[in-house]
Parts: sequence; C-alpha cells; structure tokens
Amino acid sequence: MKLGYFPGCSLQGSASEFDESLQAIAPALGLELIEIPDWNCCGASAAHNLNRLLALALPARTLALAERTGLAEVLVPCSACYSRLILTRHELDQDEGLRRQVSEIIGMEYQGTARVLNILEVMGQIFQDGLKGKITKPFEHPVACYYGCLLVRPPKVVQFDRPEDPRTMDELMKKIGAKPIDWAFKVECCGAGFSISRTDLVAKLSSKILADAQRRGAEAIIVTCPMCHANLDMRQEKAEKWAGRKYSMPVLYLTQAIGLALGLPEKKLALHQHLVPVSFPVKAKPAAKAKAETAPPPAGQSEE
Amino acid sequence: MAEFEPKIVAFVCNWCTYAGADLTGTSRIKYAHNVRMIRLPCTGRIDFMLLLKAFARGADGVIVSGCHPGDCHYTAGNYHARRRWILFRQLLDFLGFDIRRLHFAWVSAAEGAKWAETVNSVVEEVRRLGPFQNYQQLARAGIE
Amino acid sequence: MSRIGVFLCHCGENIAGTVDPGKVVEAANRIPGVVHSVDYKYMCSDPGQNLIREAMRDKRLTGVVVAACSPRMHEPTFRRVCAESGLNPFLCEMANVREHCSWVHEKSELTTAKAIDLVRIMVEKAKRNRPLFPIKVPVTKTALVLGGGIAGIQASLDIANAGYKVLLVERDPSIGGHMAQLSETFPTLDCSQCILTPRMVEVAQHPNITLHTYSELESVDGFIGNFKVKIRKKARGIDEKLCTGCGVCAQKCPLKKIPSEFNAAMGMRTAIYTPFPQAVPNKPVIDKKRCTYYLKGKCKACEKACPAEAIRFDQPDEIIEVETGAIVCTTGFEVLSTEFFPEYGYGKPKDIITGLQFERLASASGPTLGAIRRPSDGKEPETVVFIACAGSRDPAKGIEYCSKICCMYTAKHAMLYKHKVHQGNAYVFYMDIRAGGKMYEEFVRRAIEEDGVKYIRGRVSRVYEQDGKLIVKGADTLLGAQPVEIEADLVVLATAMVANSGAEELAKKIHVSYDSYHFLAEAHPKLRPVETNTAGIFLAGACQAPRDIPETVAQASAAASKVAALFSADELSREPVIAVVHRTAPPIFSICEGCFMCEQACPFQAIEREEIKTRDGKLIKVVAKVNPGVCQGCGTCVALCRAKAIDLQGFTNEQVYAEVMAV
Amino acid sequence: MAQAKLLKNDSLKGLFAKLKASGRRILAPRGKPERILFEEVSSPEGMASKYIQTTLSAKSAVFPRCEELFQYRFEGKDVKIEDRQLDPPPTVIFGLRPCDASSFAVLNAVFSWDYQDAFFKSRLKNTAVIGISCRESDQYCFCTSVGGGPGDTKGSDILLTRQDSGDYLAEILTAKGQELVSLAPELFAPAPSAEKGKFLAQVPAHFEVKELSQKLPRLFDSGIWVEQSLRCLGCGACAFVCPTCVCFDIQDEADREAGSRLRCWDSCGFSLFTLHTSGHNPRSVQSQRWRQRLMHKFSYFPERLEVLGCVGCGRCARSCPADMNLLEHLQAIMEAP
Amino acid sequence: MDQLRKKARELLESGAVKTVIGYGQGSGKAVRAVFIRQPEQTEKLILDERCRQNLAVYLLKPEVKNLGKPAVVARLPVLRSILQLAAESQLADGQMVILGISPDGQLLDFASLKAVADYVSAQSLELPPPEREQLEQIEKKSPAERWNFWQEEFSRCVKCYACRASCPLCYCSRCAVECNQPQWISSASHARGNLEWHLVRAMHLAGRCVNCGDCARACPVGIPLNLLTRKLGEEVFKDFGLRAGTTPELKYALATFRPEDQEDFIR
Repeated sequence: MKLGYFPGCSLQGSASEFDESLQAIAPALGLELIEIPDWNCCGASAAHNLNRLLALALPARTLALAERTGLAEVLVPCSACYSRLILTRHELDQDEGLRRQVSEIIGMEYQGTARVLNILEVMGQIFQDGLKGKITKPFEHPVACYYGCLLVRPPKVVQFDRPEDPRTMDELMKKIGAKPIDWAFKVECCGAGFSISRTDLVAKLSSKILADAQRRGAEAIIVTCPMCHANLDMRQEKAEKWAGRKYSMPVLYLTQAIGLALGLPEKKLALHQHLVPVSFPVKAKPAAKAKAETAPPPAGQSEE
Repeated sequence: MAEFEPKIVAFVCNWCTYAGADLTGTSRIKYAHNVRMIRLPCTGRIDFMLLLKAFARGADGVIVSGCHPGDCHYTAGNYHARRRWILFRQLLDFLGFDIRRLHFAWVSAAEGAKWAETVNSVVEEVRRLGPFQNYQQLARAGIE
Repeated sequence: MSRIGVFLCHCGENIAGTVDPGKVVEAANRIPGVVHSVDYKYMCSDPGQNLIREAMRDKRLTGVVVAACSPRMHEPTFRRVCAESGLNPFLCEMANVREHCSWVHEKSELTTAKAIDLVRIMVEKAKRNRPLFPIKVPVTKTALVLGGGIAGIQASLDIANAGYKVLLVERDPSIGGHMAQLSETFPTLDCSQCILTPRMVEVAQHPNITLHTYSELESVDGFIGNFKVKIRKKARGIDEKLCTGCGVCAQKCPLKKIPSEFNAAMGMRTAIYTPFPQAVPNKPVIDKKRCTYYLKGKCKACEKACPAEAIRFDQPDEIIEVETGAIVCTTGFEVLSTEFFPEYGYGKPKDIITGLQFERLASASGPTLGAIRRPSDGKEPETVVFIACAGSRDPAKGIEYCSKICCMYTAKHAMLYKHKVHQGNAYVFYMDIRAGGKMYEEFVRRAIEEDGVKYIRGRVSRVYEQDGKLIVKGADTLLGAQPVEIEADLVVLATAMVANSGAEELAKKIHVSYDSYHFLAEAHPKLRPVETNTAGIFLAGACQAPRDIPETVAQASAAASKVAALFSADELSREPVIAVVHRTAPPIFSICEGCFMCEQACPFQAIEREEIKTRDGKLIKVVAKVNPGVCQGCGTCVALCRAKAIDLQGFTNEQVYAEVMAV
Repeated sequence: MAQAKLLKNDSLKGLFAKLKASGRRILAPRGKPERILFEEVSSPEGMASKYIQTTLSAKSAVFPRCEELFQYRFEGKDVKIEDRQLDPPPTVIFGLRPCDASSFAVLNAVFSWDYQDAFFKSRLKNTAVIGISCRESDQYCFCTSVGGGPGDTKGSDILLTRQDSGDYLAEILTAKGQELVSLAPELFAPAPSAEKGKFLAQVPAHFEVKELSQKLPRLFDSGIWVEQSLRCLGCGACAFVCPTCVCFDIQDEADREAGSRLRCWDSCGFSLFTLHTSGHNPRSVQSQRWRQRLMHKFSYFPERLEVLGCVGCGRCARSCPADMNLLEHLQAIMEAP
Repeated sequence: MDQLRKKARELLESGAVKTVIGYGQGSGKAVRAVFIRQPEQTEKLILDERCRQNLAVYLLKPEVKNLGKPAVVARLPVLRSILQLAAESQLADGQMVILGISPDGQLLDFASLKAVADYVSAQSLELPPPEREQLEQIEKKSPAERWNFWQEEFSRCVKCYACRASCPLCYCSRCAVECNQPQWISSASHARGNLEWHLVRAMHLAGRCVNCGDCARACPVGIPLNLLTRKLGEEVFKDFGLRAGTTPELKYALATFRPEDQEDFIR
C-alpha cells in the first residue's frame, strides 16, 4: 500500500515518537510512506482564528504539492492536521471561486483530487484481513481508546465513524489482542490548546478522562493526537495533583501499541520519551484490576 | 439601451406549483416581473403545442412546473408529462431549438421560495440569452 | 358577442398598494368583449358582491372576471354570487392579481402592466367559457375510518351516531392507540383507561360500526362518494367467533420473553397474546415471527390448551372489498426511540427511556403495576432527570417543529414520580414551557410549587453511564450558562412526536399529499384543517401534526361532521371540470379515431368504448366515451389526443389557446 | 416580329450581369437531380443543366404559395386595414421550358376571368420569360398532345434553343424580349446558320385533346375513376407542383394587436377542400377527387375559359408518391368505352 | 416471386380474399401498388428490391375496404405498421391475410397477429449503421447549424401533406392541422407554419413510427423528414425501452410511464 505522508510539525517536534513508531511499524505492515516534498505547516488552530484565507492556503499548498507528485491519497496521522486538511478540502470543493482564489495565493493549481486519510482509516484498511500472523506479542491489556475531539468532528465534513461513540479504534485494538473498555470519555475534550495558557483547566479535564479510564480498569490510554498525548501524558502529574489521586496511566500512540503487538523493541517505538513510564502491572488474575488502582507509585516519580 | 426584459410564459399545475406561487405571495417573497402564469389542472394537461404557441406569441422563455413525481393530485399526470417533455426536448434540440429557453421544474405547494428562485433564475438565464430571434424571425419569413 | 364584467378588488392595500387600480380598470375597459369594469376596496365583502350582482342585472353580463386573490381562496365565493344572480357559476373566472402580482412585486408600472395582462388572460378565457352544470354522483353512505386510536374511535362514534355505517380499520390487534398506553392524562390526571375503555366498548357494540382490527388498507380506487376499498384482514391465527377471550392460551404459551409493543418493551408478552387487559376486541393474536410453530412447526401448546378449540394456525389473510363514500384518516403518530440520540448513548443505557415507556411504568396496568422502577435493576430511582425537547425544535436533527405535548406530559411524569417517591429528586431540563391549553399552565405551576419538581432552564449535552449511575451533563442558562452535572438513576427523554413510519406509503395509497416530515397535508391550515386536497378524504389527530388529546377529539368530531354533511344528500354534485369526447351529426359522428390511447393513459380508468351504429344496427365506428362520474378532470387524455377529439370542460383547448395568445 | 439571334453560351454571364444591373431579379433552375427548383441567382454558375424538368414549376413567381393580401390592426374595439402597395420586383425567369412558359397564359385566363386579380396581374406584368426549348423529354411529357411542343414559343419573351456548339439560337418574340435584348444588344449576334427543329426533342402526340374534352362528361359516372384512383393517397403533391393549378385558400392569422390575410395554395385532392361545416362532403372519397382533377383541367377549363387546364409538363406524374401517371390515365380514358 | 404469385392465385380462387394488394409494374422503371382481383392477374405481381412502398396505408382506405377482404404483401416495415395499427385498434385479426416476405424474399405465413409479433420481435430492429450515421451527422452539428439546416429544408415545404398521406399511421380523418378552433398549426406554408407542422407530425408519431421511410420518399421536394420520426423512435427505445410495431397490444410510450423514468433537466 503506497500513500502520501504528511507528518506535520508535531511529529517532527514534540510528538516525534508518533512519527518514529509509525516509521517503525510501516515496513512490517507493507505500508510505503512518501513524504510530500516541501510540505508546510497546516496552520493548526492558530491560523483559522486569525485569517480564513491563510488557514485555507496552508493546507491547500500541501495538498497541491501532493497532487503534483501524483499522490492520490495522503495519510495525516496527527488529528489536528487531519482536521485542517479535510476541512480545507471540503470548503474548496464547495466554492469554486474560493478554490481559484486559494490557487492564486499558493501560486499552484489546487484541483482537490487528493484524498485525506487519518491513521485509523489507514490502519483499518491494513488490518482489514487481520494480519494475524504479524501479531507476535498480543498487546493483552485493557485499554481506553481516546479519539479526542477533532478526529470525528464536525460530522458533516469528516463523515468518519459515529461522532458520539466511535468504535474504529476499539475494533483495531481488538485485532492486536487488546481489550478496549466501554467508557464515556472517548471524545471528551482534554483541554487541547490550553495546555500552556490554562494548565489548571487541562488538569481538571484530563483528570476526569484519566479517572474514568482508571475507574473502568484501563491499563493504558491509546491516542492519535499529539495534543491529547501532551495533555494526558505530560500534564498527568498536574491532573493527579488536581484530583488528589494517583493515575500512573501510560498514554500510548496507536502506532506504538501496534508496534508492541508486532514485537518491536520499546526503544524503536520511542516509548522512553513519555513522561509517564510505559509499564504495566505484573500480569495477575483479573482480580488484579482492583489492585491496579492502588499500585505504589513507580520509582523516580517525585511526590508533590 | 434599457436592459432586455424577457417575456416568460409559465404553464403550472393548479394543485402544486400554482399553490406554491400562492405561498410565495403570502410570504411576500419578491421575484421578477417577467413571468405570466397559466393555470391548468395538471402538468398532464399541458399540450406541447401550447409551448409552441407561447414561443410563437413572442415568449423568450417558457417554464413548465407541476407536482413532484408521486405527489400528483391525479396520481400520474406528472409522470405522463415527464415522458412527453423528455421526447419533446429531444425533438426541439434535434431541430436546433435553443432548449435553454425551456425550463421544467417540480415545485410543490410548500415550496414558495423555490418558485421565486426558479422564476428569477430562468429570467436571468433568458435575459442572458437575449430575445428569441430564431423563432420571432419565423413570423414573417416565407410570406411573399 | 360576450359581455364580460371585470371587477378589480383593492383587497384593502394588498393589491392597491402596488397596483394602480385606475389604470387596470381603464385598460380592462378597452379589451374587446368587456362591457363593464369597476374596482372596489373589498370585492369579497357584501357591498363588493352586490356590485357584481347589480352589474350582472344592469349590463346583462355573460361572464364575470374578478381580479383579486387566488381562485383557490375565493373562487367558490364569487361563483356562488354569480349562481345566485342567475349566471352559470362556471362563467366566472378569477385573475390572481394579489398572490401572483401585487404581493410579489414592488409598486411600479411593470406591476400594474402585469396585473392588466393577468386580467386580459382571464377575460379571454371567460369569453370562451360555456355554462357547465354539476355532475350528479351517487354517494355510498358508509365511511371508512383508518386508525383505531382516540381520533378514530371518536370519529367513528360521531358518524355512527349520525346514523351512517362506519368501517373502522386498525392495524394493531386492538383499538385504543397510544392513548391506551398512557397512565393518567394531563391536566386533570384522570386515568386514560377509565375514560377510554368505555368509548372502546361503545365502538365494539355500536350497530353502525364494523370493526376490523389487525387489518391494513390494501388499496383505494374510485373517488368521492364512490371509493372502492380493499382491506387486508391479517390472519390472527384464531377463529374470532369461537374464541371467548379467556386468555388460557397466553398462560400456556412457553415463550414469555417477547418485548411487548404495547408496553414499549418495558414488559414482556407471549407469542399468542392480547396487547393489554382492556383490549377491544379481547381476542388474542399469534405473532407469526416469534411463535415456534410458525418457525419450526413444533409446540402448538395454545391449541392444546384452548377450551374453545379456536386456534387456526393455517388461517389465511383475508381481503375484504367494500364501497365507501368517505375516508377519515386517523393513523396517529410515533415517538422517536432513544437510539435516535447519539449524545445520550445511541439507546444503549437501559435506564434512559422515552416518555411513552415512562407512561407504561407509571400505568397501574403496566408491567410494574404503577411503581417507578429502573429497567436495568428494578430499583426505585432516587433521582430522575426529565429532558424536554429531545429531538424536537432541533434543526440539526431535522425536526424543527415543536411536538406540543411534551412539556405537559413531562410535568405530569415529574408529578407522578413525586407522588410515588416522595423523597425522590425530579429535575426537568427545558428550553421553554409550552402550556397553552385550558388548565395547562396551572398544572405545570402545581408540579413546580407543590410537588417540588426542580426545573433547570438549559439543554443536556451528554448523558453517560458511570458505576450504575447516569451522569447528566447540562447547563443552567438562568445562572449564566453554569455547567450542571447531575448523577441520576433514571433519565426520561420527552422524545419528538413523528409521523407513523407507514405514513408515506399510506398517503400514496389514498393519493393525499404529505409534508417533508411525512405528516399528511391538510387542504388549508386555517380554513380547512380536517380536509385534504383529495375530495372525500378527511384527516383527524396526530397524523396531520403533533396534537394533544383534546384537539384530537375536537378534530375527530369535526371530520365526522364533514362526513355527515357529505352523506346528508343522496347525490353528490361534482365539479363539471371533466373531459368530453367530440360528438357531431352524421356522417362524421365523431372525429375520434378510436385509437384508445386515452383509455390507456387515464389514471382513473374513466374512459369507455362506445359503438356507433346505424339504425339498422350496422357498426359504423367505435369511439371513446368519458364516464362523467369517474373522470377527475386531470386532462392528460386531452393533451395526449392527436386528433384533438377530447376536450376538458373548464380548460378547453380553445380557452387555454386564447389564454396563451393573450399573454 | 420574331427575330433570330445567336447568343453565345459564355455571354450568358454578361447577360445576367446586365439584367442584374437593370434591377431585375433573376430566377433560374438550381439543385441536385432529384430536386431542381427555381432560385434567385446573380450568375449562370451552378445553374442546373442536364435535367428534363424542374421539380416545382415557376408558378410561385406569379402566384406565390403564401401571399399576404393585406394587414390589419386592432385599436381597442375597432379595426384599421392597411392595404399592400403592389410593387413586385421586376423578374426574369431564365430556363423555363416551353410548356411552363405557356402555363402563364392558363393562369392569366383564370386570374383575369371575371375579377381582375391585381396581385397576380402586377406580378405577371413585371415578369419576363427567357425560355429554353427541350432537347430531351421523358415518358411523362405530353405537351404535344395538349397544343404545346418542345420548341413552342407561346409565353416566352425570348426562346433559346441550345445548338450542339453550346451557343443558343435566341428567338426574340415579344416587346419585353426586345427590351431585354436592348440591355445588352452586343451579346446578340445575327444567327444565319443557327437551327432549331434539329435540336428539339421528339414528343409523340398520344391523343386528340378536343376528343378527350368531349368524352369526359360522358364518363362522369364511369367506374374508371375508382379503378384508376385506388392507389391515390390523397395528398396535394400533384396540385402544388402543377404549373396550372390555381386553387387557393384564404387564411387569417391574427393576434390581439394585428393580423394579416394570407392567400395560400390549396388542392382539390384534400377531403378538407369540399368539407361542409355540417360535416357533409360532396366529394368524400378519393375517386371523386381524382375525377374532379381531370374534369376540371380537361373539361371544365376548355368549356368555360376556352383554354386547356394542362400544359403536359408531366410533373404531377413524376412527383406522385403512388405513381399516378396522368398521361397513362388519359390514354386509358380515351380507350374507355 | 413465384411463391407469392401462386399463393395470391390460390387465395383469389378460393375466395378467401377479394383483392391482393401488392407491387406491379409502374411507369418507366418504377413499381406501383396494384390491387389484383382476378386470379389470372396475379402474374402482374412483382417482388424485388424496388418494392418499398408501405402498402399498409391502403388497408384503411375506404375504397380499398369496399373491395372486400384484402391480402397484403408485407415486408418487415409493413408488418410492423400492421401490428402498430392493430395495437391502435384500427385493424384486427381476420380483417386481412398477411403475405409476409422475409428479408431474403421467402413467403411467410402468419396465422394471427400474435404470430406476426413473434416473428417481428425475433428480427433485429436495431437501426442499420447507415441510417444511424444519418442521424449522427445532424446531431454532430451545432444547434445553430441544425437550426439552419432544418430551416433551409422546411423552406421548401409546400404543405402538400404527401408525408401525411403516405404514412399508414396518419389515419386521423380530421388531422390536428385541420383543426381551426383553435388554429394549432397555421395552414399557410410560411416558415412558422412549416416548422410547426413538421414538429407536430414528428411528436404525433413518436413511439409509433416504424421507420419505413415512405414519408421522405413521398415528399416532392425531398425533405428528409423521416429523420425526425427516426430520431424520436430511437429516443423512445433508449429512454423507455419501447419499439413501435412489435406487438398487437397497445404499448404507447406517451400513454404509459414508469415512476423511475430518468431525466436530467427537471429542477
């Protein structure tokens, strides 16, 4: 399977482990990723608050480049970039005048032929026939699949899975041996951009998510968006402080979980870059679930 | 030169489009002056020769509108009309008529706005096409 | 030479506001054939009508053109005026200079010119009008009532009490409809069974009413006064005459776990069942999709147990053909199920139920005998959250209308819950309380002030299960959109009232139009709410729009009075707008060539073949002939006839040609 | 008065130019073999040459198939009539066969019989005919049986007879002919050696027309008409291609502001021609109409107007979809008992 | 040819028919319709490539009907015309004997109209390539070119109605063009009158014309007006799957409908 690949700034920066793990599992899954030459920032949330044309031109330029290099489909792992690209494609499809105007701005003809795919769609297609053989170390843990707020919204534009109670990632997790839990915070907001400006809000919101996952026995949260990862992983400590209870809930990218299931070493999946160490309570009988809640804090984690 | 004001004749069915046009009225939606409506019980009643007469009478554009398929008060009038128009339009096109002057629509009794929009867009399109010279020149041609 | 009178109405300012009456009157006078042309402020008023009467007398008019509002509005009025003064009503035409001209254009020369054109078109048509006389059609004095809910029951009783035969057809095994499912009814809290059951019994025992339950409408042909109706009486699996309704079969039936439709899945039923104790007729029915005998050919427990040997497994469906003169459509409504709401869990949580399901919990004859219990664990809920406007007034969900009754039954539910669980907490999330009926507002105030129901003004964004509780996340807009989170034991959604799932299919069978929500379309929202565009077919109740019981009963009686009026005369006079085939003297007899393509096209099979013979019986030619009783006047045959041998009275070829020429 | 001149073939171009210059409209035969019609031309190029007879006659030059008699205007409730000034364009019909040329006389006999038809007469006066005699004929031609001939000069102002060399013997027959010659005298050289008889087609005479005219009334009730017309379809082709058919129908075409009264060709071949308002039709079947066509041309015309209603051009037979061959039928009538 | 003559003679001798409508020697090289009534005259019957005229038109003519029960020589177009006339209740079984002629000239015997229908349906009724090519040639033109082409052709029409007279399906005693209350089609042969006539004629034959081509052959000024009816015939088949003259039961395209009829121009 040959796809265009748009990593976006986070996967080159703060969320490099998402990119590394993706590159690591790609060959095993027969996935050939061709990075769009000279791609540029997708404008993320900053652009569309300031200037609509800029917010459209940035993703349009990247897609135009993809079209030029003959890439019919583009994988956009990061939910935020995926949201920007698919919204741009939608708006320019609807308005011919706007499409011509944006084409002028980016100095290239944007036709709108390239299709934008998110990580779940691509993995869904790959895992269509189960890839049973490849799963050497089934990821046998109860996991909370966290879709975040951008992957499934706005429903009319994205038209991907059920906007309130999505199931694609849950199906995927089953296929690598994991046991997805049924929980209520699949698409609740983690605080997103407030990570820096209003960490108190992020703490509260992330804490609610972590608490529900923990209460239902999840041993890890699976995400596909660098911002969610940042808030749930990097701010977990703040969330614990806010809630006054311990979570030590590992937060893995979908690709890392798949990597583990494929038996790839942790180093290659860059698990070490996480703030919350990726470790699971020693395998015990299901009764262990209650124990997991009061597990002693792992060493090295300063108690504030 | 004052802008060309096309003359549009509309053949409408009494139960849906005429009632729709009434609704356009009751909702005070403004639309172009150019249309003159002729009420008939059903689109099934609209003879293709009436359209010819309308063009012969100097119409620059003709609208035919009635109930949506399945809604006809007489159950099948609009289905018959649709077949008639499919053939009539082919024949006119084959003869070199400018079929962009002939517009068909389904406008229900609840679609007042759609009627206004249909009339406005037909008036604009026919205004762009200009007077129907081909047919009007016929009026005197061939008479010694 | 025709002597046409043109009467322009100002309609107050509606017409005169943008059309110059003087110019129109003056232009009308110059049209050949017009001998009288005046205008007046209100032509439809008595003085206006007198103007017409006097002009007809003084100027010996042979035709009248009233330039005013839409003929769909006042054509009957002005045609009656002409009839009263001795002029054939069909010589009177209306030019729609209001809806199609003055209301839709600004005041200008063009608008006045258009009004003049519209008048001229109608004058040309009027000049070619011929006097037409109504067609007398026999009326079958039997009414068909579709739907056995309160609307159908009321309509049937009123028509039957007026002395006419009624055929009541109900799709479910028993009449009663949704009202039978209710516990108590607002605003008086009297129990629905107590006020409905006597009416149901009255229907069953009324000599004039023939009741067909577990039956559906197969097809309708014909027209007002002469509908030919086919009813499919679905096989109940029992012989109604022998069955005494003892209920032993239901007790013996091994399948006990089938969700009961009547109890909205709050309770269970057996494969052979009567929907509820007070069912009329109190005869069971076998659910063929679940009964083991029909699935695997085994069991027959009920047959063995039945003392009256009334079980008939191989009973076929029965088609009943009957002639009726009128049809009253009272097919009622459905409520949205909880699956419709993604934000409330796609219907997965057991303890999120609809208002109807709450009714079954609250009903004394319901599965919990009136006790409010959680469907999941049967415990009594300490905190219940009621969510109003679930689906209604929500364009994103495609339902923009207000379902009218939810505010009232939500207040009632809260009140009932507080009466049964005194220390329980009842919250109601609402947008606006709509309690417009008699004693309605007082009822809601009582719920709030006396029964301590806590009303929170705001919408609920999400409800999700957590540790057996239902977390209700909403906002309180009266406290500055303060986020509110309530841990509830039970959530009741006042889901939207929608049209029956089979409404569209039914509408197509009886040729009645319907709106985008599949509610049946009334002839005129204000002036003819219980009639439809198809003569002889009437509507009542929630099949037409969301409606509470008082209005439904009122509409049912209204529809019944319309039917009684229709049946009051032995013969019905029908609009003479029908097709007529050309006839003339010998040697031609008729220019119809007898190709009979009109016969194939006619949707009403109104065209017959007539043999023209010489006196000595030799066949000359076979030509088409229109049956005036059946023809509805659509004119499809007229446009289709190549030889122009068939014409439509009221819209003849000459008239329409003249109209086109007058444009 | 007839003078014989020589007109070179290649001087036709010059003649046409002079005629054009004099403001005259020139009609000449053009078109593909199965459809040769008189069309307005300005030069001899493209003129049809190898053909027996044009499809339609030149009748429409003097009696158009659809002619406006006058216009009228509605003012409120009264009507204002606007007469037409008759100034038909001066026309020269070039290439008319002698039989067609003689047909104008037949038309004129009708149109100036009792009522002087100003429309027809003004057109005829402005029309000059340069005929070309027939070098070939076909099975349908029978001009010689009705008083005409391949070289007959009746009706022509100038009659050309093509020599083998391609040049023409030009007989200047009338004042109008003289007038045309005077436009370009240099083109008409003396023609001592030009001949005529040698180049004319041989058209055998098949019957004695006087006899035919006397015999026809006796056959009024004969069954020959049904027999002959069994295959006739009742269209109007024979009447409308015929140079001597004169029947017309008056039609008013008006709308609310104005209207005009049109005179259009009609044919006794249609049943509508004799349909009464009551529905009665004196000639309800095709055999009666076929009889009428022949009686009118060969019996009533000679009887009332001392001129034969047919010039034997054979067009009706050539154009008939049912192959109703007039000559054959006339011969059959001659032989009938 | 001999098969036909023998059959015709038998029919006449046995009195099964009173007349045999066939093709005979016409003027010059042409053939014409002949009405044989004596057995010995059957020698006059010709059957070759020139025999094209649609003899079905004579089955409705009063004088021919007066001759008594006819037999008619019928190639495929004539067979289809007979079926279409039967569908439109103008002809019925037993009113005539059909002497069917196969494309290679063999005599076919048909017991009933149903048999004729089965035979016709077995034939390939697709437009032969040259005829389709003629249509495409016009369809290729631009609307303006098409308009000029037809205006040029119609300008020659003299309203002789040979096209109407030669068509077996134009059997109306009072044709729409003869209706003057209202005057739907102006009877004058000016440009508008001609256009309206040919437009109405084509529409009235839509889904009924069997594309025998007689109308074009009959036109004295050679207007290719069979292309109009051929074009509509193809449209009826393409859009509604119906072909004229294939069954004795009435299946008229404009008198029937399918709710799922496709179109792309109604708003």
